[in-house]
Order: sequence, then C-alpha cells, then structure tokens
Amino acid sequence: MSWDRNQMAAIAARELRDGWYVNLGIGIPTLVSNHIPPGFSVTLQSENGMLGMGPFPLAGEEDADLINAGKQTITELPNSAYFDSATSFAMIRGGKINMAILGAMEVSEEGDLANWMIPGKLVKGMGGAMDLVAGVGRVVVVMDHTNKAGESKVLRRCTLPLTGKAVVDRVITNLGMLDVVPGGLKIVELAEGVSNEQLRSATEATIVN
Amino acid sequence: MSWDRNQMAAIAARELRDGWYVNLGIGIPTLVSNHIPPGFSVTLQSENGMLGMGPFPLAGEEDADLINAGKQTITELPNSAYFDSATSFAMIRGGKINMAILGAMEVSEEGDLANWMIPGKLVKGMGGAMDLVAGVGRVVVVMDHTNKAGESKVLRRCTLPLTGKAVVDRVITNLGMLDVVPGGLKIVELAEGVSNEQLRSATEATIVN
Amino acid sequence: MSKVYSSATTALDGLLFDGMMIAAGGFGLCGIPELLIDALRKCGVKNLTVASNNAGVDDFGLGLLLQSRQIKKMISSYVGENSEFMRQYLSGELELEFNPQGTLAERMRAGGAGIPGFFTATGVGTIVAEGKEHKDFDGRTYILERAINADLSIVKAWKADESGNLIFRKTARNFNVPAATCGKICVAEVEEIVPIGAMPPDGIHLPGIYVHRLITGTHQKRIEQRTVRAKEAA
Amino acid sequence: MSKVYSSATTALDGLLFDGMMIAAGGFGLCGIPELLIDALRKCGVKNLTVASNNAGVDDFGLGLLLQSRQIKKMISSYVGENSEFMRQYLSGELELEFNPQGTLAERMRAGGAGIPGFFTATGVGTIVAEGKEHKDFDGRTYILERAINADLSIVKAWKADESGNLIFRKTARNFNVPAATCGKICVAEVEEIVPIGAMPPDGIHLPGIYVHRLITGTHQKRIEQRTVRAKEAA
Repeated sequence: MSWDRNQMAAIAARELRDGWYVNLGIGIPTLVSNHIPPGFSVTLQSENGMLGMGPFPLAGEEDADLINAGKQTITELPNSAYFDSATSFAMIRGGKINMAILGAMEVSEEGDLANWMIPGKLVKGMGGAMDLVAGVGRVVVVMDHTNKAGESKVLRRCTLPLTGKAVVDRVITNLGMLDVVPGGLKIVELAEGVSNEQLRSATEATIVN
Repeated sequence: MSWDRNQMAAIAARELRDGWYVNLGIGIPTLVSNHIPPGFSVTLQSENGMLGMGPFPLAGEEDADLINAGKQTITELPNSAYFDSATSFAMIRGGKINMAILGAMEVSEEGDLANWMIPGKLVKGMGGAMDLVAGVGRVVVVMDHTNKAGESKVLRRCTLPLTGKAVVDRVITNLGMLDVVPGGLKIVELAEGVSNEQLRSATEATIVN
Repeated sequence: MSKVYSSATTALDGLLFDGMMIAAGGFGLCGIPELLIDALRKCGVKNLTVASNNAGVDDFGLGLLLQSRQIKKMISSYVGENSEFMRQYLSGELELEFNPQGTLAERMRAGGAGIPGFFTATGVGTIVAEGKEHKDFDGRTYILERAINADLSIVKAWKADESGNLIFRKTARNFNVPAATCGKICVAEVEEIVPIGAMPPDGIHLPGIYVHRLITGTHQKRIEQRTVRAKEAA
Repeated sequence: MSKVYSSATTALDGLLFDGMMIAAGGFGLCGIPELLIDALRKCGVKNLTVASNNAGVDDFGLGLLLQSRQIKKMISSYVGENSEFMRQYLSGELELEFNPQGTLAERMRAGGAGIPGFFTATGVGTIVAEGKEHKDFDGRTYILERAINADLSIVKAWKADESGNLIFRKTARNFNVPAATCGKICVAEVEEIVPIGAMPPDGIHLPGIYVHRLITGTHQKRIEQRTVRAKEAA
C-alpha cells in the first residue's frame, strides 16, 4: 500500500551519483547509507566536522571523540578527514556538498521547508539544517506524507516556522516522489500500490502535470 | 650625530614584551630580531603563513618550501606552526599580533602611513602592509627622518597614497623617537648627539609638548 | 612567561566578572571544556552570556551552569538534550538566541578574524532573518550576520605544547577552533601537555598565539548516544 | 571515478575557455602550481583574469602567461618581482586590481564559504576603499569586500591521497588553501600521490571534497631570494 522506511531510503539512494559528497539527516535519511549502489564512491559528511563517516562502531570500540551530528558514536574510514565547525559549514554554505537528504515536518509547494520548531512545544533548535538547505547543491526531503492525525504534510504553505524558503528540490514520502516545479509539485513516481488519486487526496499542495 | 640602522633596530627592540607575537617588516625592522632582550620569548610571525620564524638557513640548507614574507629562505623553530594565508591574515586582522614594526616612505602627524606606492613610478603593491597596520595591536615605524633630497618624511599630511589612516603609534627615525598623540607628534627621545632643534627642523609635522 | 597553570581555577583567576560573555568549544558533549566549566561553577560568576553550540546535559557540561543559574543567556543552535534548559527557557528565566550552526561557527570565526559582519544566505526567509539587514548579491538575497567577540574563550584540545600550540582529536575539534579565536583571552584544557618541539609544525590545528593559558587534567569525556552495530558474521 | 589524471594537460581538458577567471595558489614562487601554469601556456587559453597574490617572475610561474599575453587582468597584492608585468601594466596592456594580501586571501575563502561579502577595516581611508560601501560597527568604520568566485582553481600541494585529500609542506601552504576553495573546479598538482589510508585523518590540510582533479610530476621549486647566514664559530 505504500513504501516503508527502508524502501523510502532505497528510493532516496537512487539520487546518489558516483563521486558525490552527501549529508544525511537523522532518521530515515541515515538509512540511505545502507543503499549506496555497489561500485559508487559516496562520501558522507557529518557537519560537526568530518568527511568520510563510517558505520557505527562495534560494542567496546566507541570513541567519545568520534561522533556524528546526531551525537551518535561512529567510526572513520581510510579516506576520512576531520576539520573544525567553521570549516565544515564553509564547505556546506559554499555549495561543496552535492546533496542533503533530510526529514521534515512540512514541505510547501514552493519548496519551503519546516523541520525545526513547533512554537510553544518543541524548541530544540535548528542545528545545521538551515545552513544545509541554504548551501548544498540539491535538497531531498524524506518523510511521511501525513502526520499522525492524517493531515497532509505536503502543503500549499507551511504553517510552522521555516527552515528555508524555496530550498527543497524533491520530496520522497511513503506515498510517492514529487518534484518542486514552477506552479507546484509534480508527481514523479507513485509508491507501490498507491494510486494517483490517493496521493493527490493526501496532498494539500497544488499538483501540476 | 644620529642613530644608525642597527641602533634604530635596537631602540625598536625596546618595544618588545615577553610573550609577544610580532611581525617585522623588510629592511631595518628585520634587524630588530637581533636585539630581542635575553630571556624574552618573542614569536615572529611571517604573514605568508608561519609563526615562530627562525634565522636564515646555513648555506646548503635552504628549503624552497620555507620562505618569509620577503621571499627569503628562512628556518623553523621548535615551536613553529604553519597555516594558510587566510588563517594568517585572520590572525592579523583579528588583532592577535601584538605589534608590527615596519618601514615607511611618509608618516603624518595623525598617524597616517604611506609605504607602498609612488604614483607613476613604483607600483609593486601593498602586500600585507594594509592588513597589518589595520589589524595589529601596535604599529611602530622605523625609517630615516628625511629622504635623499633632505626633505622631511615626517609630515603634516602624507603626499603619497596611504597604506593606512591614523594607524601609527610610534615613529623611530635616525634622529629620534616620536609618538602620535592628540594634536601632533610628541618627542619621546632624541638620538645621540641630536638636539631638540635639529629634530624639529627636520620635521614638517606639528610637534606638541 | 609560562602559559601553563596548575588548575582550572587558577587559570581563570582574574579573568571573570559578572555579566561577561564566554565562547565555549564543543559539540554535544564531545570536546567540551569540562574542567573549565566545573571551575566556572565553583567560582560562581553570574549573569553569563554563553555562546556554545549546545548546552550540555542536565548534570554535565554547561548544564551545570544552568542548574546553578549562572547563565543569563545562551547563543546556541541546538539545546534538545537538556531538560533544565528547556524548563528555564519556557518559564522565561533564561534568554536564548538560536543561531544556525554554521552561522554560529562563522560568527565566532569572524570575531577572531577582525570581520565585524558577513553576509550569508542561511536563514533568509526564516525568523532568523528578522530584523537583520538584507542585501542582494548577483541576484540572490543574503542577510548580514555580526561577529561574536567574547570576553573569554574556553576550549578543550587533545594535546598542547608549552607554547600553546594545540592539536585536536577526531570530531572533538568542532567549535573549539572558532571559539578559541573569538575571545579576548583564551584558556585551553588538554589531555596532555608536551614539551616544545614535540609537535610537527605542519600538524598544528590551532597556533599558540590564540591560547593564553593552559591546563591539563583528567577528562570524563562522556558519550551522549552510545550507538553500536552488530558484529557481522565472518 | 578516479580523480587522478595522467598529465597537467589532460587534467585541464574541458575546463578552459577564453575570458575565464582562474584562482591560483602560491606566494612568490613558493607553492605555485607550476605544472598547471605550463599547461595553461601550452593550451593557449586567452583573456584570463587571474587572482593570485603574485605574478611569478619573468620566466617562471604566472610570468610565463604574461609573456604569452594570455592574461588580461591580475588581482594581486604584490607584483614587484616581474618586470614584464610592470611593462605591460604601465603601457596599459594589462589590467591590475591591487588587493591587500589579507583581503585577497579572505575574498577567496569567502568565495569558497558561500559568503558573498564581508566587512574589513583593511584599506579604510586608502584608495582600496574607493567606491566600496562603508559601514560603522561599534564606532569603527569598515568597508565591504566581495567574494572571489573563480571558474577554475589551480593549486600545488606536497602530497595527495587518491581521494584528493591534500597535505602541504611548510610555508608552501599559503594561498593554496583559500584558492582551492573558491573555484567551481579545482585541479591540484602534488609531488606525490599516496594510496587512500596513508594519510592521518587528523593531519589533512584540505579535504578531498575541494579537489576535483589531481596530477603529479616533477617540480622545479625555484628559490627567489636565496638568503643564508654565516656558520657560527662553534
């Protein structure tokens, strides 16, 4: 009836190109690293200051000095490089990262993204998300199409405070894949067993052909 | 009758404080490093990207990868550190260098400095001089008091294009030492055998008491 | 003139005053100046403004200074792991200025680099841009962000030599470099102080010119999210 | 997808066009991308704007591209060692934009860091400030300087690994780091290419993300001012 988390990650992984440098957000985007096409060299950036992020360590091999942007323990790879946070975000802001894949609370038909704050409720902070969406070459959002109440997260206009304005290129949800194009969103692909009508009815945003 | 180059450098060296980081210009300022007071730890910066500049190498030990801002071969010291030019001038612009000692073509009574260009004649460029005089904590000029034609280089107003406006703290010439103070220059010290009147008559700038 | 002090408390002597602004290194609990934070708590200096990417957790890192109500204002990008922070913020006891992470890092770097302001596209069209100067360059809109200049920087490195040259380890470098540069005075804590000459001049991450005082001591180095993978079958 | 090319000429293939802007690393003759400069001469690309701190000497470095009249404009801080440069400039054949050295380095860094403009006190009250926006911050006047964004960066490092991570040697690092970051494409020449894994991740000066193409070859590494001291009596 729709894509599960792992399928969404696999679909998102089709975005990858050989030789790319990519930043993956927390949650489903992290799973994308399990689906890097064989033979592709894809280097993961962790915005706290690392290129060449490796997998989680084996138990007993955790290193307090080696964490990712989600504060999880990770490992290094033979081509890893470390740098400070100013350098890391210079790289992000300067457009050197080819793509960011990240989660969202809301996406609008103009490519606006909200994923950092619910006024009065959730005030954790934007972390590096605003820098990423403003700086990287391509922004792909992976999220559920609707919230727990069944309301569309793909909107005409975002209702939550924005992370970035007109920054999203593509949205991959459990129901399908949509691109931000002039005038609204364009359906690129439907999830298995999802009809065009189902996707449209779950979407508040304008869909263009 | 006056201070020679070496004496001027020795006088300038009295400016140094233990623990300071200092940038020395080409010419007489370079000689200041011969007069660092014993027991003082003074670290020399070379603005092309080095802290802890050592002496010239012995013949046969020159290294093409190790030069100072005057493009001369130099050596490193046990506490040396290398960095790129953006970092080097971040350090300079950010006021981390305690003092710069440099030469000049003209100095004005308001502390303006001209040392990089003679229109139509000398167009080599300012190099790092504009950054240094704008950024470092204290700027000391060491130069001859008059030019070859006997005209004062210590002026009411500079006639040449400026390197910096109101940037000079102290001027040390072959005739004496002057500080830039409100209203003009104040004589701090006379060179050996130089009278107050001699210094004044060689100075076009306003001298205040 | 030695930069090496015997303890965190003596290294902070004469540098502290109520209402001061402190820039702190670290990301999460990784590479935080834990000994200096403990000393700040002991010294009891108040009404601090602290620029730090995060605010520690309730019982470690900057969380300790929140518990003791020594912090008036935080400038941070993410404070999700600290429930006391959230309580003080939502009750209005604590001021909070959210900065995008890269903007925060660059504001610190700018402060250290003599750059009072710079333009960035980060945050344009969001609440971060409100009240800030907007300017177009080559058809894109940017906002003016200001430098952070702190009264004191506190950072943590792996090793120092006696002249203050610092080397960091892995992702513990993070905000320690920009934070170190933007303070009038920088105090660094390290796991080991080595003699001058023991560090390769090409391998130094932060030259000693930025480091005014140095201490060493035992670090807890807590892990916030211990995450492991299963051992693969051979 | 290998970044390693067999020669400077093949590494530049498809990247060159008349009227393009190139950012070059090096200071004086130290750390200049000499092999890539030779290849630019061979390729004959014309009307170049080159951002480089210096312009080489008459018969080495960027001086070669001045001889062949391939350069239309230089953005530099110091060009004192090149008499052909001076001749072309004084006769009006060559455009020259003098930048203070630190402003030039920061403009390149800004270009690489997505910062279109920044404020600096360097040059205020001089001809460098003419025509530029002035703005006061905390009672001091600053000027707005623009980023440099080049079509191509050419740099020289000591060693690279096959993924493009670079390590520089001593003062040959200089402008190579900021120049590498500000180009759409960066080609690096090195003295040695080592396998992936042969470089310590904490010791890398410029991560491979900035380096798109790599070559190695034999470098002359000329010394401009050979200066020595007398051997002291033992």
